[in-house]
Amino acid sequence: MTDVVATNQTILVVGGGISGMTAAIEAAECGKQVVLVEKSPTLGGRTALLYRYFPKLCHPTCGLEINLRRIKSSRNIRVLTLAEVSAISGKRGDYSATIKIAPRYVNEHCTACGACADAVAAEVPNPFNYGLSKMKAAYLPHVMAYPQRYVLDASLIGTPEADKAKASCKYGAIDLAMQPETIEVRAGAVIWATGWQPYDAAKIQPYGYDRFANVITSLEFERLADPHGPTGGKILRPSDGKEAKNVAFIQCAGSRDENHLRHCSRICCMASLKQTQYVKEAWGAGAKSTVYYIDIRAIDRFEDFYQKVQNDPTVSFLKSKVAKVTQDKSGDVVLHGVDTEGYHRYANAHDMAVLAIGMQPSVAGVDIPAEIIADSSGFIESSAAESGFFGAGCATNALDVNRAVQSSTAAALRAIQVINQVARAEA
Amino acid sequence: MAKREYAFYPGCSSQLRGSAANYLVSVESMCEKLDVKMTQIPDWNCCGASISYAGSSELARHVLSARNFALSDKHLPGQDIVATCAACWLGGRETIEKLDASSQLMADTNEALKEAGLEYKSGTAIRHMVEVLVEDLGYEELGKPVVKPLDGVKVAGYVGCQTNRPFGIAGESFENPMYLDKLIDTVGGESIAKYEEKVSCCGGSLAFCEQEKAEKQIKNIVESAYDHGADVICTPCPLCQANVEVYQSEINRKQGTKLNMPVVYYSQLLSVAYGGTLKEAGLDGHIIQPKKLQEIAVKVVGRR
Amino acid sequence: MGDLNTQMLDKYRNNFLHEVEEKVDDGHWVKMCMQCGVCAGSCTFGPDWEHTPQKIFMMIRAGKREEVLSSHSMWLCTSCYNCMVRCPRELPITHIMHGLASYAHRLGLAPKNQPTRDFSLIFWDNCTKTGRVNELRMTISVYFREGIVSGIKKMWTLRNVGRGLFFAKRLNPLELFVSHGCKDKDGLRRALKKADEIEARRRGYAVQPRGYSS
Amino acid sequence: MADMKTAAYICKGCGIGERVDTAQMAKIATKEGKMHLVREHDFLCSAAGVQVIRDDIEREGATHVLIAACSRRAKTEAFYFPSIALSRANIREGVIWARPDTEEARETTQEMADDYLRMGCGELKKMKLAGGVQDTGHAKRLLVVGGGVSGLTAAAEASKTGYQVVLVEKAAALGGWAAKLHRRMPLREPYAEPQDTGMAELIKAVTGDANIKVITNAVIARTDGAPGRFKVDISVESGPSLTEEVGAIIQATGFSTYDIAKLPELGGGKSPNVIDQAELERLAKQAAGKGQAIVRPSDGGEVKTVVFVQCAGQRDSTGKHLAYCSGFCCGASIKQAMYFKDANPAVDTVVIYDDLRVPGNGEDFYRSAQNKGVTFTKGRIASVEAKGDACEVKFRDLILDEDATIAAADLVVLATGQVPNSGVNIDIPAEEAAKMEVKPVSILNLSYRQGKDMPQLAHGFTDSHFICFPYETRRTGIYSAGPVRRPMDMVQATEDATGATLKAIQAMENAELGRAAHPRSGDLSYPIVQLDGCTQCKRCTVECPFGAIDEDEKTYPVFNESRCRRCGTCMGACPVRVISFENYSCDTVGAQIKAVDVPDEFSEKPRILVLACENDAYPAIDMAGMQRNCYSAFVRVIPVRCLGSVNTIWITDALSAGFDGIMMLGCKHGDDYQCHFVKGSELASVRMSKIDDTLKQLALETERVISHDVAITDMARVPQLINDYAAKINEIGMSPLKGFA
Repeated sequence: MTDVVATNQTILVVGGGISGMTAAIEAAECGKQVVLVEKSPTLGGRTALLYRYFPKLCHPTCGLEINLRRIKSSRNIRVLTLAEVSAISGKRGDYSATIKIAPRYVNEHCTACGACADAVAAEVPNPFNYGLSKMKAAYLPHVMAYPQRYVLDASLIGTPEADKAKASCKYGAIDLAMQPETIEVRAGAVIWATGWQPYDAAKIQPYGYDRFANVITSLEFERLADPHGPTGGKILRPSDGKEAKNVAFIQCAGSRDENHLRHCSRICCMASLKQTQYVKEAWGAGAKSTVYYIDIRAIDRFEDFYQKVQNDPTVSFLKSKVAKVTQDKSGDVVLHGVDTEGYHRYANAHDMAVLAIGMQPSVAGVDIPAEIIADSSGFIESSAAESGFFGAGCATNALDVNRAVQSSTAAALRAIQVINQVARAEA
Repeated sequence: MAKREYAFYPGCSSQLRGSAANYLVSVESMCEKLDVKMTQIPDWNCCGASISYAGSSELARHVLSARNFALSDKHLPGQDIVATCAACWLGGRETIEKLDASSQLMADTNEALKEAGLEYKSGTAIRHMVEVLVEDLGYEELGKPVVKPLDGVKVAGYVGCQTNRPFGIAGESFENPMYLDKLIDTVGGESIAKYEEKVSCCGGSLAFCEQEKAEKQIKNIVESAYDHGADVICTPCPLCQANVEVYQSEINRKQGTKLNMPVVYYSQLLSVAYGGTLKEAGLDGHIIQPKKLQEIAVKVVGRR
Repeated sequence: MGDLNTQMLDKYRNNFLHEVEEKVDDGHWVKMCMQCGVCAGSCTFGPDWEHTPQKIFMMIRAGKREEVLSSHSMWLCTSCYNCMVRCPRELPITHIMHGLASYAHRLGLAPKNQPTRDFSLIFWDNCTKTGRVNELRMTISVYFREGIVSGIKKMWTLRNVGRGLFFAKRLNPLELFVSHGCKDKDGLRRALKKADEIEARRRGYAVQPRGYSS
Repeated sequence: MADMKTAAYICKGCGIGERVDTAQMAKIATKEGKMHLVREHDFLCSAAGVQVIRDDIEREGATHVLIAACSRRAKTEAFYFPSIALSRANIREGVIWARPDTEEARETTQEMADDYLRMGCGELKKMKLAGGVQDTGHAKRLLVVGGGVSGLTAAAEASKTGYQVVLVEKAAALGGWAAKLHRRMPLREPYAEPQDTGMAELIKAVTGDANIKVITNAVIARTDGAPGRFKVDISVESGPSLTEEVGAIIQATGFSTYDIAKLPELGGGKSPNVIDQAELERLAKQAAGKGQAIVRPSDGGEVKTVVFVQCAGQRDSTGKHLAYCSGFCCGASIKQAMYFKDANPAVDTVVIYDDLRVPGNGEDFYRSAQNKGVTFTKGRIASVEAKGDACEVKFRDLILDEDATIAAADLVVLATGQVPNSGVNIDIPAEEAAKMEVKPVSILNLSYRQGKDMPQLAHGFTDSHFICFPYETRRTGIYSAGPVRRPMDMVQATEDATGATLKAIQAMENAELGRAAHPRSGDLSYPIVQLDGCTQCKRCTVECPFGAIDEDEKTYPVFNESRCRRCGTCMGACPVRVISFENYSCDTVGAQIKAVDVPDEFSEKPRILVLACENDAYPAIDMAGMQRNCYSAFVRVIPVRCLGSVNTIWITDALSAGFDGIMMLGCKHGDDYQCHFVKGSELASVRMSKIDDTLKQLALETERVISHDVAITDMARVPQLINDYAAKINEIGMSPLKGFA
């Protein structure tokens, strides 16, 4: 049984991505008790699956290392993974959350020695590579995973493979009988840092994501560029493994579109500008990136980066919302449209097209507590007055990492205000 | 008493000896086999099509459709209207949408209709024949009457524009609708999954006035079908059928090509598969003969 | 108009935009365009356009009245609706194009002998005469719109098509004399006449003489 | 201090027992390491294993514990013993996982394990338990500089959290620019209409708050001290100046508008009818007050056509104007165009833009404006010229691809950008600053040795350089919020100020407990200086990236612990090695270097010392092990807090101890630096550039000491670098200094 000591002076943070981790850490370093709930087996969220950040082109795992160290060294944070808030009741200053914890089939004895992975042959699609590769069914999500503890994929349970895994563990860490558990956690305030999910690219029919292998999303492209991705960091196109040197970036894939997402997802322009530099990093002068855009939204100091990329001879820009994508016999994708600056019709062939896919809140379609007011896109706009619920990060708006962290830090303060009120009242 | 009844709006091209006369014939034999009763709307009029905009006005076009609706309400109350022509169906859908959205337009339309002693109350549903087939009956039921599966007939399902955009068949995508392929497979034919020109435009009514431009489109549509080894192109739209079939000879004449790709209606495929004769399936109504289908049509199958 | 100064002054003033909003079917949508160009790239006859839809919308905002209304572009719309279903701002572009064309014709600014315009008029005239289309007569009048000689030429070149259709029982020479049609064609024509009056009343322009309004 | 009792624990789990002879290691710990207690355990991180250690601490009085098991990055929760000094010898990731499991590798692998044990013992004996700084300040009041929306928000939020605030505003009235707005952009669904700024309420809330002391017409004359004990002199216009004791500071000094007189080509300063957005807000407010429409400034005539020029003097690559985008201006012009459309739809409003930048729900605001008839033109402005009371706007229409003219605009609104009020740029040398035509006035007047104001990052903004840590400034306990740190609109400023308030509160709480702030959050160690040995060379005071060290009148360093981030740069800088931390010092590292058993020159077993930054390089090496990316058995890795903390004595020690090569692995420096202590790796590279002379004096090849930029993702590259270097060393041969030590 997972024991969590929590009171009405505890802050519950839902979501263990960079926003949730930030909110939890900042609150904890102000001396508050925090319970951090993450539905996947590891903290880190989407940023852990990015190769580099714009505009510095530094690595997200660099900040993740620091944040994990802060979490490890803090005695105020209790982390629950594979856990989801299934119900929540009460009021500001006194909530009770029902948390469902899925079985990991690996207990705290795990030393992350990896013997179980060696023992197991079965493989499953790797969600941390968006299914672009397979991984052992006994796995450590990724090399920076925290908790640093293996997971047995549920599909193993009841198979001889599971027994092999169990047999391989000297430390009695594998518990095949582990059951889903439900726990109640008290909290004075709740921070919803449930993050975002990519818009379903297949719904953008003219771009043929569901028909052409060489049309991929910007998130998948991050994995292609990442040394820990499915191609070991080589930018190879999916259909035939050909080196993708001529890459098209299609902006507003789902965003700014009444047929899909009404809002602008803010990060996509910068993400594509950044990704043009991956192509350059991979192929040098032989690289060719073309950005098809409506407006390049490189806001504030990001403009510096935009100007840098504009001066990069391997990158060209075309003001045009691509009308449709086809695939020719060679497997190249052909983009059809019109450059609206002047009037220039094009049918451009590229090795691969990357959809700068729009951002929608993870809670889209999910029931969120009535206390939370969401906008038409499903982002948490605000909470009812006198609520102890606070949105943080991309759950509240389409934000870049920097702004998501600001938002989470602010959310942490709002939560602390509730806790301090409770404390004063009880003092 | 038929299993299903509809008010039928054939549209001008389907009239006797009209350019889509064989469409009507095949639809009738198909419906008979499916036990679907279609009653023509008495004294129906032209829908105005998409092309009449220069001479007409938006309101006038709504009046045309609304008159048909009113007549249908009056004589065939409670029955959905079924159109076989894409443009008729589309025009009708647009009128319903616009009038429901604007009480002003609705009032104006009725003010005009009054001159013909008619009134349109909203609530009419106009469906394309294909909707009736795939939604009301469903592929499984459509498969049942098949007595002559179209074995070895490779069919390019050419959806074209107006049954597909802007409304389309429920659950289908604009870029890659599958219903024609499913229909083809249902009757034992071989559909072509990756037919690139599936939803391109044949030029529509501009084939009359911008023939060369339309022929460019038609050439692609036909050649792509050849590329995929199609025996025949199949379409749900009379104008698509006429354009793509008729202008091949013109293209050949001008460009020395040897295009000779038959173009038929989905209803003809079903009709043949259901055991319809050449005549019943309207297979005698082609300039480019759909030989493979004709062979199947004349083939005698033993009683089962 | 014509006076250069007023024209200059009207540039990027919204006069023409307002005119379009009032007088053109779905004209009030023009202002919503965000110039992404997806319509331009989606158009069937796009390569033959001098101005793409998105560009026409920009020209309207820029007050280029003559250029827009005398443009051939709108007349190249095949009503394929590609632009409309892809437009991220859900503009009914097909309808706007038809509306602009219709308005241009109404003002007599449409290009002379614009083939689509002529065909459109013939079609409307044809189908409203009896209430149903007479395909043969319509075809003939289309071919002969530029005079007897060119008409005969065209007929001659298309003779095989005609013969084919005839043998396929999809063309009826008798249609030259007897048409399909509605029994109550007069009622229909009265209704259409009325529609024209209402339209004129609403949009504030003169009812123009039509076949059926005599 | 109480006498030291050392204990070493050697774990046999995770294959350590199979791969190396732990019994031999235990012997070494006792014999060479002189550990009082030595234990082997099969599964040390298990509850039972941890209990053994706990018992020894409680019953045997162990004060210093060495755990020879997995990496210091693993099992940190299990091995948590706050009451003792702890050292971790990395036998798992650092030895057995980094080495092939083969017979021929066995010997060298064992030597590796033995050395790490020796090093651990050596370090442990030099360590002290970090106790935390005593008697640092306890002030829990927050100083907010600036009374605009950012400052007011910070003050209000701090008070809501239960902290007292001193708010200093230069002007006579609170509210800043935000209070001068007629309306603000919408905050809520449907994001369609301009809405009330809400500033009146905010100002009322702040002025009416007993926790908040508001001082207007006032500036900061001097800021002294450190988090928890800042002493701030505030001089008040026409009034006695006063001094306040505060624990942390938020600088929310906002922005100034870009002077449109610098934009004559756009009609700036040429015509009263060419104005900036701020001026339009004033006109709108004034007009609304009178219940009238906005009139033409030149003659009070009716406004029929308004042209909004986006990016005026912004996004400028020529260096003449602002290089950046201020982000808020597109939305602001949309809002302002609505002022006209809402009053009179007949007014023509044209927005000329290059890229329209309204992210998020701003898209709905854009739609709403279009729906109201605001027209948008993608174009590039050529000129704005006054022709009588009208303005002629010439531009390139980028869509129609032609030059175009708006003949008679009644009003032209230039969307100029935000220029941060960030005070003095301390990175500009005094003599250069003296040459500047406008001398910037300091805002904080810090008494810090390193300058009066916050360091600026780019374009005068005092932003953080870190993407993951936007609040981490280089002045602990001082946070900037709002447009002074990055161009932003009201929504963001509010959010930003709220976040900054948390950081300020956190800084005060940390200061009280003597704890470090990010990135070594919670670290209780702090630099201790032996002044008697100090030569007053000032290197530590100059080099400290966080301006933590001042100088007294004799130029001795004065440490302000709660300003310190514990990077150790001062320690690395000190030529006489008088600066150290309890648990991290020249000795703790030196002892490790000396503990390594260096084989003689004939052994063909070189020794390579790797000094690896604990933030990126060490994790990279660690994860290389986790992925079984093997590397040379000749390296001995020592994690350092930052390359900035590397003292050259370690290099000379290592060389004289007979090491054949030294690798320094740290974070990237330069424009896109990734050093968590900002300057550490840069300073290190400067120091190392001087090491060559030392090498020459010792008659050694310069290749004996090298350094590399390493990113945390380099888990494949680092082993490669190591192996390449090992090969290199093999080439140039063993160190001639072997055996002299």
